[in-house]
Amino acid sequence: MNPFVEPITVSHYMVVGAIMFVAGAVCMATKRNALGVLMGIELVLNGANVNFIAFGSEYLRPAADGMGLDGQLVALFVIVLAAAEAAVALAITLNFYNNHSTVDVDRADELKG
Amino acid sequence: MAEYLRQYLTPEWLAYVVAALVHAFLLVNLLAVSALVFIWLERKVSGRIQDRLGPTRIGGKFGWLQTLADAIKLVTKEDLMPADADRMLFLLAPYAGFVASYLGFLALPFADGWVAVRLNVAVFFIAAVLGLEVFGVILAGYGSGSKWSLFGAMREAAQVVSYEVPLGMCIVIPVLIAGTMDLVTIGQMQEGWFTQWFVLHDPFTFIAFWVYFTCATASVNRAPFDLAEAESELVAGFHTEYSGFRWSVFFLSEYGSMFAVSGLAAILFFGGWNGPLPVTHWLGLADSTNPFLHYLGNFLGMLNFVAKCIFGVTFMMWVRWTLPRLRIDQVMTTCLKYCTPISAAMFLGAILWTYFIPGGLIVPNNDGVVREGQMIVGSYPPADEAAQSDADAPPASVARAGVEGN
Amino acid sequence: MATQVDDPRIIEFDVRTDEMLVNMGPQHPSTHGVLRLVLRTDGEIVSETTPHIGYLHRCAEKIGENITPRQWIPYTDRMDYLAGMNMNLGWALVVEKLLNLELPEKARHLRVLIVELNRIASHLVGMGAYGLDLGTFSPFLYAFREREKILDLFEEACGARLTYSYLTVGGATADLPPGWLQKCEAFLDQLLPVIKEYHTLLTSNAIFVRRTVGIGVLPREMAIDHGCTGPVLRGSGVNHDLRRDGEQRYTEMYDGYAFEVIVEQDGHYPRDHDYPPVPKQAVLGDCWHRFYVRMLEVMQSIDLIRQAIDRYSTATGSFGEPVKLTEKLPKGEAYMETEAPRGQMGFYIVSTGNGAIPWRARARSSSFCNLSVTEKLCRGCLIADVPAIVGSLDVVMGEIDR
Amino acid sequence: MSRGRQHLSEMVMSGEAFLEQLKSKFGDRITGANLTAIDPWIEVAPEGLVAVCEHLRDDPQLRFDMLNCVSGVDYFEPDEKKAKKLDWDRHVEVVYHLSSLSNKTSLVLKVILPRWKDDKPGQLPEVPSVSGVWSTADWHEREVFDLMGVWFTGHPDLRRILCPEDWVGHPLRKDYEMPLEYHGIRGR
Amino acid sequence: MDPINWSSVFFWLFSTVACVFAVGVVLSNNIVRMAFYLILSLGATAGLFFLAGADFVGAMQLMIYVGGTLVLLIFGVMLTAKGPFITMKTSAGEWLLAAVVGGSLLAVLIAAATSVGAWQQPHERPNTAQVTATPLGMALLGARVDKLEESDATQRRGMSGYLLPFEIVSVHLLVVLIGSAYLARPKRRVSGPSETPAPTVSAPDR
Repeated sequence: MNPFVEPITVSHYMVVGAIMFVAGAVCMATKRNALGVLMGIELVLNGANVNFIAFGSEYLRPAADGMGLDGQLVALFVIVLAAAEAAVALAITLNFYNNHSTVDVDRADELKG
Repeated sequence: MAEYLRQYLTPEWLAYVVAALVHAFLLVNLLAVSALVFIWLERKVSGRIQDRLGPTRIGGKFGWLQTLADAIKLVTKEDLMPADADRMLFLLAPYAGFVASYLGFLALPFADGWVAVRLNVAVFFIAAVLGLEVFGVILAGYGSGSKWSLFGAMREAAQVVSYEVPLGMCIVIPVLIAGTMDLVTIGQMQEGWFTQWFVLHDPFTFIAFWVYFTCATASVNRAPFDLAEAESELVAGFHTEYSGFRWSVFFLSEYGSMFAVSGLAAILFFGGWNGPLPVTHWLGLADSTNPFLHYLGNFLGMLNFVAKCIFGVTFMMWVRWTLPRLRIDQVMTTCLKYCTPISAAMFLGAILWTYFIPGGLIVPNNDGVVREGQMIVGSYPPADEAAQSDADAPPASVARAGVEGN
Repeated sequence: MATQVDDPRIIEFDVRTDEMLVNMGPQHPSTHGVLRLVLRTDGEIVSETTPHIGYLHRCAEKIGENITPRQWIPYTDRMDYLAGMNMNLGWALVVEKLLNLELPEKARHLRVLIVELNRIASHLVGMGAYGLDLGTFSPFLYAFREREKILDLFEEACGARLTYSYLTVGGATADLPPGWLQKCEAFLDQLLPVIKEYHTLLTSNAIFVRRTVGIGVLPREMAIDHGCTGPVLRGSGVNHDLRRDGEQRYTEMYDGYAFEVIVEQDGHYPRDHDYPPVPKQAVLGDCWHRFYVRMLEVMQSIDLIRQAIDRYSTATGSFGEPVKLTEKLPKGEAYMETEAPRGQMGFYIVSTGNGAIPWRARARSSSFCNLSVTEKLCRGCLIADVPAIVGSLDVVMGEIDR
Repeated sequence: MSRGRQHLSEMVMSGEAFLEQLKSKFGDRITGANLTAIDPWIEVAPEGLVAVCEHLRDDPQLRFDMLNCVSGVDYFEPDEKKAKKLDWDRHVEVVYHLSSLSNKTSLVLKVILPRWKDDKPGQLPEVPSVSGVWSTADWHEREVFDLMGVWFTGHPDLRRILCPEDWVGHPLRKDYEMPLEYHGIRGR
Repeated sequence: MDPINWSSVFFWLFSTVACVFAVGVVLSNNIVRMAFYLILSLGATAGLFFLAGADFVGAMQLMIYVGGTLVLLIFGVMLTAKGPFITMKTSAGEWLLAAVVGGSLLAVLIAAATSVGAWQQPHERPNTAQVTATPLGMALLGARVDKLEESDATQRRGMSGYLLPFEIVSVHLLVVLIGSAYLARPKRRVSGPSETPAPTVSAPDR
C-alpha cells in the first residue's frame, strides 16, 4: 500500500497529535530545566490543537457531522492562551532565576521568593 | 505545467516533482537575481549619496556585474567556524533566515493572479512568515559562540518581537478597508486612478503607511534600526563569525525581506500592480479575453509592481545612508511609545472613517463590484433572521463564493 | 555650573544576567585604530570599562634621544597622523625655545596658516569618524572629500599628504608655491556652504542629537582633574585655549589675530547664530557639546586662515631659515604645549649640552589624557554609548602610544 | 584680552618670594630650585611631594589645578669614558609640569631619585604617587613606571601601560638593552 | 497506478518533521537545541494546519506561536543559559518511569485514534473555496455563519458563537500583560565599586 496514494484521514492526524502530546508529556516529566518543562507544555497544547483542527476540517470529514468552525475556534483560543501562559511562565521563571540563580525546577521548593 | 509534463514523464509523480522543482527554481532565481540587482543598486545608490560613483568597472560602464563578482568571491572564500560554535545551529542558521524570508513570496502576487499560492489569508501569512526570519538571526547569534553575536541576537529578538505589534496593526488597516486578507483581491480593489490607492483612501491610511514603513524597516533590520549588526558597536553583530557563502545567504535573505515588505506595502497601500493611471484599461488589456493581451496587461502590471518595490527598497537605502543608528532603548521607545499608539489610533480612525464615510477620500471606491474572496461585512443578517431567509440564496454562500464583477 | 551625573552605582535591571567580559578592540571598527576596551557588561549595560593601550607603541621617545631634533620631526608626524603639521609645530617651537630662536614675521604667519588648515582637516576626520561611530557612513565620506582638498594643498606646499615634516625648527622647509594662497582661499569659500550640510546631516539631526545629548557627561572639574584639553575641555565649558592663554612664544604667533575661544557661555557659543542651536536637553560636557565645539572650531580656523593669508602676503622677511640638521643644543631643558586639534600637545626636551642630540625627548599627548576619562564616563552606560563617548573624545592612537 | 601665560614669577609673586614662602611652609622638603632656567623649576624631596602638590593645588592664590605632564629623565651615561667628563651624578628625575587654568601660570617640580633604590640594581626607586591630587597622574605615572622604572607608592593601579604586561626592563633607561627574544620574536 | 495524492505526500512530510522533532525535544539535553527542535516541530504543525484547510489557524500558529511565543522562550533560554543549565541531565530512573508511562499513554491514544471507523473513512475534499478568516471572526463575535443551514433551531441557538469566551480571553490577555510586566518589572540594585567620580579639584570660578 503506497502511503503517498492513500488519502489522509482524521486518524492520521490523531496519531500525529498523540505522538506530540506524549512527547510533550514526557518532556514535562523528565526535564529539570523550567524552560524545558515550558517547551513540553507547548508540545502538549499543539498535540491537542492538531486534533481540534483535524476534527474541524472539512477536508477530512464531511461538513455535516463535522465540528464546523468550532475546531478552528478552539484551536485559536488554545494558541492565544498558550501565548499568555508562556509569557507568565517565562516571567515566573526569570523571577525565580533572579532570586535563586537557577532554573532547576527540582529546587523550586519554597514558596517565598 | 505538471499536466503537460505528464504526457512525457513516467512515473507520473516525477512529472509533478519536476514541475514543482521548476517552479521553485524560477521563484528562487527570480529572488536571487533581484537580490543581486538590489545589492548592485545599494552600491550605486550609496555611491551617489556619498558623492562617488560606486562600481564602474565590472560588466561595462555601470559595474552591472559587480555583485556577481562579489558572489564569486564570497563563494570561493574560506568558510570559517569558531571553535566554540554550536555546530548544528551555526550551520543551519543562515538557511533558517533564508527560508523564512523567501517563504513570504509564496503568497505575494506580482500581478493580477500571478501568485504562486493564492491564499485567502495571504497578508497574514506573509506577516507571520517574515516574523520567522528572526530565528535565523537568533540562532546565528547564539550558535556562533561569540559574545558580540549574542548581543546582536538578543537585540534582534527584543526588537522584532516588539515591532511585530505595530506592524501587524498597520497591516490590518488596509485589510479592514478591503474586507479581505487576500492580496489579489486587495490589489484588484485599487484598480483605476491612483486616487483608488489605499494610501489616499483616508488620512489615517496615509499616516498608517509611514508607520508601516518605519516598522517594516525595523523588522527587516535596516538602518537606522540595524542594531543586530550595528557595525560600530557589535563589530558585525549576529554575522560576526560568518564568512563566505553562509554570510552571503544572510545578505540574500536581508534583501529578500526588503523586497517582500516593500511588495506588501505596494499592494496594501499603493495599488499593487495598478499604475497611477488606468493605462491597461484604456488599452483594453486588463479586461481582454485574448490570452496574449491579458498576459501583456499582467506583464505591464508586474513591471509596475516591481517598480514600486524597487522604489520602496531604494527609499530604505536612502534612509540607511543618511541617518545615524538609534540606540537599543530608543528603538524600543520608538516602537512602544510612538509606533504602537499611533498605529492603534490610526486603526480606530480608519474604522470610524469607513463606518461614516464608506469609500475613498476623493473618489468613492464603491463601484458595486464584489470580487472573489471579498467579504462584505455588513451583509450578514443576524443569525435568527438568516434562519428565516430564503433557502435558495443563503447569505453565507453569497459571501463565501463572491460574485465576479460585471 | 558643573553637572552631577546620577549615581552610576545604581543600575536599573530587568533580568539579572551573567556579567560578561567583552573585548572591544584592538580590532574593532569603532575604536579608532588599536584601542582595546575591556567591557564588563550586564546585559546591554556597561558596568566597567578598562582601556588598554600600547598596541601602536613605536618607541618614539627612545628614538628621540638618539637623533637630532630636526631628525625627529618626521617622527612627530606619525604621532597624531591626522594633524602632522601641528605636531611638527609643537616640537619645532620647543626646540626653538631651548635654542632661544626668534622667527621672522612671515614664518609665523605661515605657521598659523598651515596649522589652522591642518586643524580643519583633523576636525573633519573627527566629525566624519564620529558619524561612523554612530552608524552613519555618508558624513565620513563628505568629510574626506573636503579633507582631500586640504591634502592637495599640503601636497603642493611640501610634497607629502600625510606625514609632512613641513614646519621645522627655525621655520618651514620651503615657502608656499606661487598661487597657493589663491587656491587656499578658493577652498575656504567652497568649504563654508559645505559646513552647513554637515550641520544638517549631524549636528541638528534628531537621531544624532538623541544619541549624543546627555551621554558621557564630563563635568568641568573632572575634565580639569584628568588633564583633558582641547575641544574636550572646552566642551565641558572651561574657557581655556592655549592660542590665547598659552606661553608667550606660542601666543605671539596669534598676535593681532581676531578670534574668540569656542566655549559655551550662558547657553550660547560665540557666533552660534549661524549654526543649529544647542538642544534643550543638552548638558554641558556631553558628547554633543564636544562635537559642536569641534564644528565651530572649523569655522574659527577658517577665519584665522583668512587673516593669516592677508598677513602672510604682506609680511616681510623670509619663511624662516631651518637650523642645521646637527645644530648644537645648549645645556638646559624646555617644555612647551601647543593647542593641537585634539588638545594641548606638549613636548619636553632635555639637553646636557654636549652635541646635537637631546638627552631626552618627551611628548605629552593630549589624547592620552583625554582617553583616561573613558573609564569614568562609560560607567553605567549602554554598549552603544561606548563608541559614542570614545568617538567624542576623538582620540588618535598614534599619539597615545607614540 | 590678556594674552599669554606667564611664569609664576611674573604673575602672582616673584619667583624668589614664592620659593621663600614654600620653604617657610615645607622647610627642608624643598631641596633646591633653579629660577634662572628656561622653565624655572623647584626641587622637592620625595617625602614632601604630596603635601607640596596639595598645597599648590588648593592654595587659593596658586591654584595649580592641572597637571600637564609627568616625565622621567634618566641621567646616566653608560659609556665610562664619557661619564667621567660629565658634571652631574647618576640619578633619575621625575619632572612634573603644572599649570593653573585660572591664573594662567605654570610651574615645574622636580623630584630627584637614585637610579636604583638603595643602589641595588633592579630595585626601583620610589616616589609617592600624586594620582590622588590630580587624576592625570594616574596614567602618566604608569607610563613613567613602564618606560623609566620608577615605583610610585600609593598608586591605585601601577602596571605597565604601553609595553606588554610581561615585558622585561624599562626601555627609557639609558642602560636598557633590548631583549634578544620576546615570545619567539627576534628582538635584535 | 493510482495518482499520487499530493496532500498525502505533504502530510507525511510535515507529520514526520513534527513528530521527529517533537521526540527530539524530549531526547535532547541541550536547552538551546531543544528550542530549535521545538521551532521546527511547531512550524511543521502549522504546515499540517494548512493542509487541513485551516489557513488562518496555520498562519496564526506561525505568527503567534512560532514567531512570538518561541522567540520569547528563546529569549528566556538566552537569559538563563549559563554553563550548568544548558545541559541538565535527567536520572535514568526518571527516564524509565517517563518512558513506561509515556509509552502506555501513547498506546492508549493510538488505539483510540484508530478505533473509530468513521475517522478512518477518507472524505472527498469539497471544491468550494474556503474563506476561513471572516467566518472565524464572525463566530468570535457571536454569529455562526457555518451553522446557518442547521435545521435544528435549538442546536443553532446553542451554537451561537464565542462572544463570551472571546471577551474573557481578551480580558485574560490584558491581565497577563499587566501581570507579567509586573513580575518582570525593573528593580533597582546597587552594584559596582563604591567610588563615585567625585572631582577632587575645587573648580576655579570664571
